[in-house]
Amino acid sequence: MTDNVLEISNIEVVYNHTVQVLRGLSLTVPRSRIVALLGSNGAGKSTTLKATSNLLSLENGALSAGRISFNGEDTARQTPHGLVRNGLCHVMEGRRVFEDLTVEENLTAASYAVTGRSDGGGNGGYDLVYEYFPRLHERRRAQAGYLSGGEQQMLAIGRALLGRPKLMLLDEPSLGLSPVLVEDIFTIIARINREQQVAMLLVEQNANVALALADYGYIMESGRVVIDGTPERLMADDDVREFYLGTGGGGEARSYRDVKHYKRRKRWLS
Amino acid sequence: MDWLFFFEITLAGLGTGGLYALTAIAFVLIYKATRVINLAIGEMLMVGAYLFFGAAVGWALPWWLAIILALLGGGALGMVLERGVIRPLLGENPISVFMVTIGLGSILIGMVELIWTANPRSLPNFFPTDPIFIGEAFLAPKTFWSFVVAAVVIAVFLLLFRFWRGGVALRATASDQGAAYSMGINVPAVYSLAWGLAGVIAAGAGILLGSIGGISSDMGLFGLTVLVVVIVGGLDSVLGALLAGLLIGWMESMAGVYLGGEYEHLVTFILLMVVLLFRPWGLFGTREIERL
Amino acid sequence: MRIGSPKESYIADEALFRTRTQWVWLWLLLAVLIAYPFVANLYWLFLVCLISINIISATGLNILTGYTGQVSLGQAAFMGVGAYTVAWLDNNTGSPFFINLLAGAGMATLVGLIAGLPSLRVKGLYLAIATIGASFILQFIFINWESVTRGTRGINIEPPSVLGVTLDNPDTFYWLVMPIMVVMVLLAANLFRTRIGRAFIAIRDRDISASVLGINLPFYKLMSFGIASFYAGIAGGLYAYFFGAINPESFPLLMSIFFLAAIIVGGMGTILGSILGAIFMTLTPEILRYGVDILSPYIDNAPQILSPLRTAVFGALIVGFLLFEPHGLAEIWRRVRRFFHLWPFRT
Amino acid sequence: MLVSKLARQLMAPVAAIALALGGAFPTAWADNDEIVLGGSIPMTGPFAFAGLQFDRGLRDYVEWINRQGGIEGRTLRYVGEDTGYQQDQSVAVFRRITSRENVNFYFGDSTAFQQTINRELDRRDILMTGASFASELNDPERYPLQFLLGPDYSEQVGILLSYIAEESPGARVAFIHSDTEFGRDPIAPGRSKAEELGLTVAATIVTPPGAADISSAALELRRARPDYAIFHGYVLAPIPDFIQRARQMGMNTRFMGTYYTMDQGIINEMGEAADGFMGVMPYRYYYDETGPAPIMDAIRELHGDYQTTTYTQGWLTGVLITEIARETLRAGKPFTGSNLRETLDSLSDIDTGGIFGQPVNFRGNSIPLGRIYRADVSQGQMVPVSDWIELE
Amino acid sequence: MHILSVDGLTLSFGGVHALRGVDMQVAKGSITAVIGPNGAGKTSLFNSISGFYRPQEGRVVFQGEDITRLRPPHRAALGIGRTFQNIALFRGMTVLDNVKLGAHVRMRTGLLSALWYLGKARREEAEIRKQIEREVFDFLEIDHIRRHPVANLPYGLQKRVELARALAMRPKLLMLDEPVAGMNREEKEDMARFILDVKEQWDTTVLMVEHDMGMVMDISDQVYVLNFGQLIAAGKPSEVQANPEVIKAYLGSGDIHSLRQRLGGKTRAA
Repeated sequence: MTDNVLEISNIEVVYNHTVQVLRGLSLTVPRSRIVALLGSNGAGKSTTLKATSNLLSLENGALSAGRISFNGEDTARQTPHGLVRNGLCHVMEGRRVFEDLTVEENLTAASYAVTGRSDGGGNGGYDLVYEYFPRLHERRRAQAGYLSGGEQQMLAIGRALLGRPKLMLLDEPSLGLSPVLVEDIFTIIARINREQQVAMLLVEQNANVALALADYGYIMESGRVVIDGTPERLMADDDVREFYLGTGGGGEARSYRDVKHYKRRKRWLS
Repeated sequence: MDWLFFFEITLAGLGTGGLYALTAIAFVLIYKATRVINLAIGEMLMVGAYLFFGAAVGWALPWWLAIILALLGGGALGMVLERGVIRPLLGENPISVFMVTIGLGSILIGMVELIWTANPRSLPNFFPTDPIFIGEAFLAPKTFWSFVVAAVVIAVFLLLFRFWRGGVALRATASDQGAAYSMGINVPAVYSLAWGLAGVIAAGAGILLGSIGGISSDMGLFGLTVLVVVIVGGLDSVLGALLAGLLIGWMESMAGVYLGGEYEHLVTFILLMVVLLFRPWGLFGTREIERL
Repeated sequence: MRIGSPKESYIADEALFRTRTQWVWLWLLLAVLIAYPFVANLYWLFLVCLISINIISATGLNILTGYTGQVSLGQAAFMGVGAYTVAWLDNNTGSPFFINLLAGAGMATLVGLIAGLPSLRVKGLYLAIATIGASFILQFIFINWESVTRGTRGINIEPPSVLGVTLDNPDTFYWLVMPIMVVMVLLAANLFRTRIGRAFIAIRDRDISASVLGINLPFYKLMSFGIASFYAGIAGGLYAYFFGAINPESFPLLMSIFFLAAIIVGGMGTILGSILGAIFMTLTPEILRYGVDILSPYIDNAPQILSPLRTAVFGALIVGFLLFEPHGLAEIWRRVRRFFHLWPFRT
Repeated sequence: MLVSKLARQLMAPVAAIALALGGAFPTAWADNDEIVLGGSIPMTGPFAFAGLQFDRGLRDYVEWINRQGGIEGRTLRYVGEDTGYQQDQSVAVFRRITSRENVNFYFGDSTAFQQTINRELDRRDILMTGASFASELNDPERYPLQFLLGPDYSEQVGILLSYIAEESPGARVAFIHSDTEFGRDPIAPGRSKAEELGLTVAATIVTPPGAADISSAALELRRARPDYAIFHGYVLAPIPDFIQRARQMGMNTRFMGTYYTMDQGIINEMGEAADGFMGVMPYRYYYDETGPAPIMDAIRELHGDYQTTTYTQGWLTGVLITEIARETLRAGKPFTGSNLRETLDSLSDIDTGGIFGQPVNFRGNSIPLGRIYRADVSQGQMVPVSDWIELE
Repeated sequence: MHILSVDGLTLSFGGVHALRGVDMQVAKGSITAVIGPNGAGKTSLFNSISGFYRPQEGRVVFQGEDITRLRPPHRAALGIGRTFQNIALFRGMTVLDNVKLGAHVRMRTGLLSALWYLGKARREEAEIRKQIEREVFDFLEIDHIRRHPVANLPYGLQKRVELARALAMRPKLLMLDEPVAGMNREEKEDMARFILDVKEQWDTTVLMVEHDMGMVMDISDQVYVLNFGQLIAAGKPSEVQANPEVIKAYLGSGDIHSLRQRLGGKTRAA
């Protein structure tokens, strides 16, 4: 199947006109598949997601080169909320639930995702969310700010699910959750993917669990993809360990300790 | 102590407090949605009152039609200000935006004086004029009816915030802009909506205020007391705006009668200083934790 | 950057005026300032004196708001404190005018420090609102402390005299206010060559990291408030002497907004900005008056639109500069200068 | 090379300075045959309702007197500019007009301005009058070169109190005033005057400037239950509101006002509620045709419709100036401020052409003469209820 | 000998624990790194040391003195200098003024002498200028941009100016928050060289937070690993790399195949 719901080609992102975070990153997400995007902190994973959902401008960032196409259409020409309404839902890092609103009001807010869509959403959407997350149904009158971390993550995913997305961007759903909860959440994510045919681009630090779920994985560093492949291949690769733990396995990179004072010498000579 | 008199003063104070609360809601609405401290709220209120004057007296329209036009005009003004001046500055230094609203206030005063001159005017009376008695206590009909209208309008807006889908979108945007975007909420439209609604409320408050005491181009000063109200209540708290509005209305009445009219605003501003020193986030506001 | 002006020492490199062209200009400006009273009529001298007073106050406000980032809407009220102190001393002690002026500035500083206390608790917009509160409370004091301020009736002040010359007219007063203005501006410019000025800017740009770098925030914020009110006090004292009478309505909140507008229009955080802004904002009503005069054959009741127009233009300048030229006239000036410097080669 | 570069750097600012100085040179000097009346006139801003009328009145008078042959053969010229009722603008206008013209008389727009400019009058030998009736200015020692166009505010209140004491001795009186310089002016003297006349001061109620809601003040008034309530320091609002509320609360207090509230506007704006409202007015109303009044006739001839009392005030300014100038010229004295003042002090029983109902005399800087009128809504006019009252 | 020790530091914001009983010792003259996944509490630890956050429990001891209750400026005066994660330069100043500001705590000019700028103030400014030119600008090779406004500088140079500003304090302890984030390989090498030189030539102790494992492992003498606000490992780079807790924190735990079955993921070919 060559049908890709998301194609990112050679994008570059700059914050505040000075800080370049992405340097020619490319990846694709096939329809109904889960793709994991891994990498150390600060590698640019969240930025990739924000670039995709067109939210960079909120943080004074901008796409300075490259192209992102969702469902065959260039995202640069679409508004952030327009993208959501076309089926691209972004579950942001840190869950970002509306803390002053109740669970159900959070879902109401999320129902804007289906605004103007012919297949509609309506209350059927709520039932779908509650079916996957019965816990949310129990707490639907509670203020979201008082939910536990796991419940908030459920709500965040539930809100995205309400938009009947074709593609979900998941930013570190495991962040700050205990291992048991992580497995619960990921089980539901897998179910959603399987039953709703939602494609997913999953950003994770927890490489094991991400690769267990994914069909394909990319590992990035310093704003570009360095290795990609199937989960089995990536898990077997020593480089993965290096990127995460800095275990100097690779041959070509010299140690930072051995960098010479060449610049300074040159200066004294001139 | 003359308790009946005290009670009457209290009622009168709450009457003014109702108008403070109403205007404060407009202020809070703008603050919550766009994080703008809008010092021009008093001038928006003044423009609303003058629009009513223009329609009811200038064009001699029936008062109810004039009110509708003035409310719509106030809403349009809010939207225009948001779209034309505020939105280009969102994300900039909040202090710049604050100063822009000071400038806007000045522009609005100038425009009103250009059209209607600076002469004070009185508005046609549309309230019933039969005196109101609560028990033995007298309440001026204007005060009573404006309080009733303010209360009804506030209640309607509270219900809208609570149950209307657009109200939920507003609160969602106020709580987390980025997340609102990612829910498919058209955030810029929400900004316009917030400023538009605030413009409507302010215009309504202006009509009420003007029908009590007449209108003039400097009635925007009312906005400064409203500023104190929202600081005391907490900039982002609707409940705070309501309670602080009533509290300050009552306090001013008390000060005016028992200390003298010159003390009315003094107590307000002393309260402001005390709140800023000891509880800057207000009685019901959210305390923001500063992060690096 | 100018090329070809090597410095012999770091002291020379740290000087306020570094190139010969700058010095030539400075002497020229001085010559113009000295010659001015001999060619201008009283009206234009009046305007220049008023501008000088406004420059002093705007410079003070710029130190606080433009450089330290603490918005204040209390500058006029602090001027009032200076003016009333001067007036009271003038009427009750007969002490010489420069003592009165310093005492007025000192009193304004003291009041400014007290009004600045909320800056230890709150910042940004809350602080701006606190200064509105302080203005109102001061206004109340001006009106109601009758034994000192004569309440709403206001106080008259005798003109100062120096070496037997009574400075009761713009042509003589000029020689008092102009040197004071020049000195006050130079002092402010000096301040920003030292660690204190840098600390102010650091507080404006990033107060928290400034504190982590060793800057005592409460201390410097209060110092900035104190300096701004000192300038306001001097300006207020001169205002009292210049107009010869003050009353509570001489220093309304609108006047504070005027000074805020002046530094926005002129350029926040530049000394030049305070000067240009004060000049521009003082002259704007005059320019508008001429404009309306020109328009009067074409518009009915042209004089009647002047005041509303002034109010609207006043607001439009604030909004326009913040939207389109946030660095103010000082930045435009720099661009013009660069253009002429490189002319006819376009950059 | 260096020269041309320097020249380039010099060019722009030199041009700018030249431009700035260009306006600085005196442009015109007054003709010696002219008598010039300068004016800082509040044609816009909160006092515009009166300022525009002053301006018209002065213009019309100047045209009229010059048609009559001027003052002893000299023409009177009026130069007025708008101040927006802002003190600094008033001073700026004064500076500009006096630096351009050889001004003999000046019209000021506010107490604050008239105080501020006092020192200047001395130096420039200018005699001043103006819109202010502040008691503060009624002090020939401090303000030797100024005079008022009628009774000062304390005297206006005094006239009202004299009337009350006459009508109902021992009555209870309340003062209601705004917390402004204007509003506070006559209150302290008024209170002592009331006691002097054997009246009881039942309450003194202050309203903050710009206060829209006077609910609590109205309740305070009801508690005081005065027979008379004197408003001062307002133009219109909140007087109608007070009166309406008092009616609703079943009070039968009689309400009174001072000069600036006593114009026809109060009937037009307040409608029914204005009926019975009383106050002091020094000038004859446009429609008051009792007795000979040549100046009022001239006004009526010029304008077929109602003219405000502030318009008449403009004419009065002209009449008094004419009187002073004429006498000074006849005495052959130069137009210095002190000479003009001397003339003013020497005048007695000045004929104002019927603007005042009787010949007037200055006491200090003011003319303490006025009459009590009552609004009669059915006629749509102010009707006199007393004779002219002159305070000693 | 330890220049800095942190004992049992506990910090929480409204119920969320950012740090739980963290102990750390920084040896004088060492380069010590703090690492850990996102949200592990590294920056909170830094902020507690520089005094911006006030921990609920625990002590911070610097050069044998308990500084737990000292406010940030006083800590700076004692010789704790730092840089910030997202560059905290003063954008309204030139490079020179930014760096001079670093020397603030070493200067004594009072208000009056500053206003007149005669004698003392002038001498002190010139003296500081000379020191900065010789010690800092020359060392960091930024003398050519001394009069540039910092706002327009490229990212890499801004980072360097920030380091210069911290060095102008002549700090005894230099804290670097992600000194090479967002840099390319060459820039990272330069920065690594500077850090090593600072340690050697300035006799300054370096404490840093950094995500680039390659660099951390190459130049650090001692590494502390935080996760969920707790210290999970400490030691030499090689020891830390091999620590199973660390590997779990970064890569997640468990065997990927059993994990996949538990999550109920699709069974499919690799």
